[in-house]
Amino acid sequence: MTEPDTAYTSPIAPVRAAIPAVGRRPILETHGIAKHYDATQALDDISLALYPGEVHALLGENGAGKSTLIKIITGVVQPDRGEIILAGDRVALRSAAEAQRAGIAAIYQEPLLFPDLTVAENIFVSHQGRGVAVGWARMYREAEAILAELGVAIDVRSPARGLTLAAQQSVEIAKAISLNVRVLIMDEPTASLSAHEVTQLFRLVQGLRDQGVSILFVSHRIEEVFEIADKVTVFRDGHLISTRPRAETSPQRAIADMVGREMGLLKPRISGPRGDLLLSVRGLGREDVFQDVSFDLHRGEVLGFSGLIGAGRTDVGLALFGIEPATTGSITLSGKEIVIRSPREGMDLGIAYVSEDRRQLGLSLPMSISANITLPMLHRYLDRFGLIRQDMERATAEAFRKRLSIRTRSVDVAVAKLSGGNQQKVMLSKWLNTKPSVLILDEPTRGIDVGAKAEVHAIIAELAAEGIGIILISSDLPEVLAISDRVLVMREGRAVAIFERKDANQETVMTAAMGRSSASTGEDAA
Amino acid sequence: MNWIQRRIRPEQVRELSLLLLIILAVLLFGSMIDGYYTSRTFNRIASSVAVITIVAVGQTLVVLTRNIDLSVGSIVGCTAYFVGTVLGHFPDINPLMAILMAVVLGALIGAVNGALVAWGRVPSIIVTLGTLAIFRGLLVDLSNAKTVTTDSLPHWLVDLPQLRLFSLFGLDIPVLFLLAVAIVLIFQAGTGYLSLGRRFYAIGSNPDAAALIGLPIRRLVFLAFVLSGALAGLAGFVTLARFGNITVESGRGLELQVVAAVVVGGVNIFGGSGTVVGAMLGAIMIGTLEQSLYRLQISEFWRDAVLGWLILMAVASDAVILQRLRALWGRADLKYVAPAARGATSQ
Amino acid sequence: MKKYLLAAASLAALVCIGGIASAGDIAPGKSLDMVLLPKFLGILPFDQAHKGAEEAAAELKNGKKLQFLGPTPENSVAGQIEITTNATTQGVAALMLSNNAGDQIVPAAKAAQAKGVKVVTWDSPIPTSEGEDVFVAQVDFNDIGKVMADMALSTIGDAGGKFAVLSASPDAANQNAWIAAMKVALKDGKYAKIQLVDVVYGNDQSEASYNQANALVDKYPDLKLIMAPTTVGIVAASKAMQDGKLCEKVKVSGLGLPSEMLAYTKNGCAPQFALWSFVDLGYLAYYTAYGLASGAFKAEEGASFHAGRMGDYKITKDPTRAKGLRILMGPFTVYNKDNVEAASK
Amino acid sequence: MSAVARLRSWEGLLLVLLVAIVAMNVLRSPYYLGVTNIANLFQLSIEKIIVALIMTLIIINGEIDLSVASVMGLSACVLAWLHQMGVPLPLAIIASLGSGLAAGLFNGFWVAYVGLPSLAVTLAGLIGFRGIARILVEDRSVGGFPSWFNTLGQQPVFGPVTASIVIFFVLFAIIAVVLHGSALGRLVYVIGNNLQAARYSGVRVKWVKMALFATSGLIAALAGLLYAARLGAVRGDMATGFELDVITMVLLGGVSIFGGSGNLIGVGLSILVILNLRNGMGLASITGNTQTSVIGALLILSVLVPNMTQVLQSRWKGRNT
Repeated sequence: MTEPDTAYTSPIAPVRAAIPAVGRRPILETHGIAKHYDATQALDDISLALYPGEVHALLGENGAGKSTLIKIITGVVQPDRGEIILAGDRVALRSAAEAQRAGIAAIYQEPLLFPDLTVAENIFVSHQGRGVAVGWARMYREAEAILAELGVAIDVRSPARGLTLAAQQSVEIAKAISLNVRVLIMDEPTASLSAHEVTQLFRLVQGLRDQGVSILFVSHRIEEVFEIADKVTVFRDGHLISTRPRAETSPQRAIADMVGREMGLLKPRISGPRGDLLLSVRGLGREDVFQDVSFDLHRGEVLGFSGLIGAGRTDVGLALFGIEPATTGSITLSGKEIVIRSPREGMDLGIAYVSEDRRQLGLSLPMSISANITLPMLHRYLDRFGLIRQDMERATAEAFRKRLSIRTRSVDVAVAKLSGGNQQKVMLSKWLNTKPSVLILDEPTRGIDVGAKAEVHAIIAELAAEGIGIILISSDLPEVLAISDRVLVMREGRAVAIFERKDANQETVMTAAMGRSSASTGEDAA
Repeated sequence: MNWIQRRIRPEQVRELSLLLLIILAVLLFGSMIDGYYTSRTFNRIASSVAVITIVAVGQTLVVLTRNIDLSVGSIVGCTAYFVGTVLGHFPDINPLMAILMAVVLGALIGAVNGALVAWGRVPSIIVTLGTLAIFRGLLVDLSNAKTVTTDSLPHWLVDLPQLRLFSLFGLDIPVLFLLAVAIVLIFQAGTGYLSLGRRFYAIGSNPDAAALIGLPIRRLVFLAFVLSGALAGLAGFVTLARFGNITVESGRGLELQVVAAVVVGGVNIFGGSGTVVGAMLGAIMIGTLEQSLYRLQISEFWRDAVLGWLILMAVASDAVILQRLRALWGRADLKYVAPAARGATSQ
Repeated sequence: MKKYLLAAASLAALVCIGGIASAGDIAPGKSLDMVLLPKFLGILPFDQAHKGAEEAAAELKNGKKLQFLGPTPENSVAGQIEITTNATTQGVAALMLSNNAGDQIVPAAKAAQAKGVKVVTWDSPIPTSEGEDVFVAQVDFNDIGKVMADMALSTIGDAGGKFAVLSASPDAANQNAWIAAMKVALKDGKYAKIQLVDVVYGNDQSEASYNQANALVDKYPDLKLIMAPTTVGIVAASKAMQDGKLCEKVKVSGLGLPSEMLAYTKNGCAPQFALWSFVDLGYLAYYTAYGLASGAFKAEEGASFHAGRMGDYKITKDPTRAKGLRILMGPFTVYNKDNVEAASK
Repeated sequence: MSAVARLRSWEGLLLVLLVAIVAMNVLRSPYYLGVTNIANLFQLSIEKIIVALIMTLIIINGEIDLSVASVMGLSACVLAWLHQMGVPLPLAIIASLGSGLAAGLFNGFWVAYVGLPSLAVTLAGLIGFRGIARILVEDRSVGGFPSWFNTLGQQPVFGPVTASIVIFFVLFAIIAVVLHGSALGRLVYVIGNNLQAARYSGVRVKWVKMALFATSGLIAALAGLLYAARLGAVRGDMATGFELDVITMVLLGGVSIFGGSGNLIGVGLSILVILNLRNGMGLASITGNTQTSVIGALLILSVLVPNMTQVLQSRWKGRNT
């Protein structure tokens, strides 16, 4: 399991494009596209060409700029500079609707369907000139035909509500076909699909390609990319690093392009001596989400959680904190067996969970920094009349402001006004203030700039040194490798491997995360 | 099971069960009240249902788009009073003209709501809470508190409630009820078979997606309010015909009954799902309760208590039972089959 | 009526010259703030009363404009209290109140009197008569009771049968008093055959009254008559019976305005009903209030005054209430197909 | 524009409005500045403004309670009913407060624990509780309470100030402290502007919502009693439609209908604005309907104007970049 396999071979023999993609006019080109969000340069001088009948993969870390490019090509956001050329002529795409009319469609991780409309309607909803009346019979017939052509069978009369993600994606693809798109963008389409569903999805993709559609395929799963793509482009920090035909590159090389510089920048954490056993988890699980996860966490240890998006890492975190309690298995905290049914209980036991989603789940944006920091421990800040002692709050906030060097003119300003990095620090402060013995960090550096990232890493090291046991959930592999003492790898809801620091590297972890053959592992998951 | 699933949707199951509930209610009242099964009872229920139904249809359209129109009661009052006054002065206006007048006036008032919600970006509950008071206030002031009296109205109008086109199983069908039914059928067809109608569902069902594919959300919301106003106007005309003399208070509090009818009828208060027919069933349920409980000694006072409980149960069952059903139905899901040959769709 | 006016004026002049003011000759030309407060706005009778009051105001050359203020039916009680309170604050000279708030108005009315406001009730008094100077009664309430009983008897016929009352609001002092009086009257042997089975309330709203009327017919299949001592109720009931094609079976009677009842009286739905002139009532109420406010006479038993075209009136004890003073206007007319047409003009 | 800044500017606007209205009243009516008139100005809407206080918390919390007016009616009718059955009044008062609390807990259960939309639940309450009230007193008008009870709502305790006015100001102080000083108040805001974040921070969301609805029921019941005391008699349709006025007061106070923002100062100001406007119009002999429609217009404008200015601003910016 742990020995790296260098000579890469795809388990599925890819169907070759009917026409070779070379030597023909590109359907879509971007010239020198640039976009910046206030401080950070999201995209810089991106020039890319998509040819008909090819699958063009886009690789890159989180925040490398992939999604920004997609938003620009689909007309959701406007670039600061640069131009888009569609089938030879320059176009300005002011809205997603316009892009769609121009033959550019996108399929996102969570498809945007109308839950109350039928499958058939969802396929045809964005058709403009389909007449005043809905010809249900005709619509159903055509919808069924399109789906049949894709090789999937869904009851086109049923509402989209309650369809599985895979089914929803098939609907989205059918929609794209019905619009006979020329460019189809797929953003992490496989993120939460079972391996079996992935193989089916790829069959659809290849079908589209053979019809001459040009597909921009964005994924974190390098193996998949090399299964499906004709060309591979790698982004890093808003720059286009490389574009190579698949034959001329390899997963290893792509990964190097993706993470190379960062490996240099990230200085590995010097791990201290492993403290005594803090938390031990045995056979933890929740139906249909994750099963039989077991691991130990020691004081002062950073335990990295690696794996693909949707592998169930976050769900383990939520279970340990009590938001989605586990239904099987046992948790032992410093010798005592414990049950955690609610976040409140988790907190009282000294467990803290720093969510991956700052804006939705983490912070109350309109409220002040100090209010956010003290929220979980509010009962500690009351005078004998039960009123909040704002002086105490401020004191705490100020302390963290110094300790984590949160950049703000005052701790009374609304969190919404802070940069991503500083918001992240506020989140950390909020949970450090609960004096946790176990700190679960979920994607702590997602979408924050390199500088802030380094700071957060330093903080983590500090906390570990203070003897806190830290679980670091991150899709940013180099990050995990740089600061974890051990790395636990999850795949499809299972803990598949735990690496000691010395054995953990890009290849071993990636291999474990993807499994030898997703097809085989897919079946037992499904 | 699967056979049923392909033909009947959970929403329809819900509507059927409501229908069942109505039948049960009628049987119950029949057993409690002697001489209940008379054409008279039917007419009474029918004509009281007529008003609520017509307004409820408009309300349904608005609610589908994730909005609400609380001003309908005032619109009904205004149109009833206005048309009544005009007919009082010019008794020989052609009936169709009179109806048209009511509808257009209603539509204009509705347009005010619509514009404020769609382009003024004021939450519909705030807008219509305000206009509920404003329209009523204007009516009282402009009318300087006169009453429209039956005598001032032309006979064709006063006699309208008694007019029966034909009778069914010995039950005379009041023409006003037929009007309501016609409205329901038209709008059921419109929301079911016009792409315009389907778009009301779309924007209520997933506004983000609707915006992404470039549906004209503002214009659709505006249209919904205009239609709601127009139908309230029509209902105003029916009210005029039914009660003959119209005080400036006519139609006050109607909005509650209407919203109740819509909710009981299974239209999701947060938009996206529900049907016009469902709303009508809700109106019939409420009308039956209202008119029947009047007839039991004292129990007239139980009407509201029962109605309130009914609404709560309707919402609760939507939240709990309907979800279960949908989950059950949802299972009928995707299968992979051998791809059909290209050209299967080339037609 | 111009004549009356001259007469009144010259008489007043004479008296002034003579210098011996015989009680109650009301001197015109004073500037008095006066408020006419009906049960609520939006129905014809109160509008007519307003006309009458304006007519009187013109005759008495009151420098100040008459304020005609009313609440909305659905919050009539709170509304009347609010208007009374504000009138008190404004320090008006007199308040003419058709009380729809039962005794709930008492605190406000007392406060008004304390500030020197003359409180004259008309159409509907304050049951306990607390906070009220004098009540201008359209007719003797006992008489109305009798008349209602008589109309019931003659409409139902000697065969006899059941009848029910459709009244205004449960707090309407006047209707309540009339119904009470009618019940008393019914005890008389000659009414033995007719039987009052129920009293329901339509709150003077067309829709509610319409439904209540229908409900009555359903509750009592052998009902012969609906007696509605309210102008809104009687019309709504008649319309309901007409729509239900029931006019042959169930008749309607009570108190109504000829102009509103014309059709129903002619087509036999409501063969007879009674009413007095609300114009006169408003006129008399205004004279009374103006007289009291201008100090021409005091609100005490025996005081008398001359009310323009309507002649002389005397303040007496109110026999229909425990304590309290009243001025009795009268008379009322019973309308039927012979005289209704003329009256509705 | 941050929430905080927006609020500040909002209260400023209300203050200006208030000053303008007061000035107009002073100029237009010599009676306005009388002490009694100022007392009356509160007294005549005292029940509504008491309920507005708790409604503020509920709306900031991201919910709504349409049933308050019906709960007022219910509690008054419970009182009347028991009084008629000869139950001593103090007991009857406790019972009617209890009925309000029960109604509040009922709403709270369906909203917090079953998770139904409060709009629908309290709509059912609006109709249902009124129904129960009607069942109790049918269409009678029940009066004849002992004088000490009527005094509660009618007789001034000192100067022209009645007990209910005192109660209002005491409640205002308490709720202001709770909302802006206490942990509960903090949680009300947090839940209002990000329920999930609150949950993820271990806040007992259900408990807070339950507490709010229960309190709302209790205070509505109290208001109902005061109304009964003021009128000296009880009817089934008492306080019908008050919920609209109450909600108007809160929203005009700058509380967002979507929850999370607003404060009691703003609501206090909007109450003063509305009461003075009503009183001024009353003294100018403008009655019922006109008053309500003016306030209705005010409500719409209070949201429309900021929106439009924002739109115009962004247009203007758009042109300059």
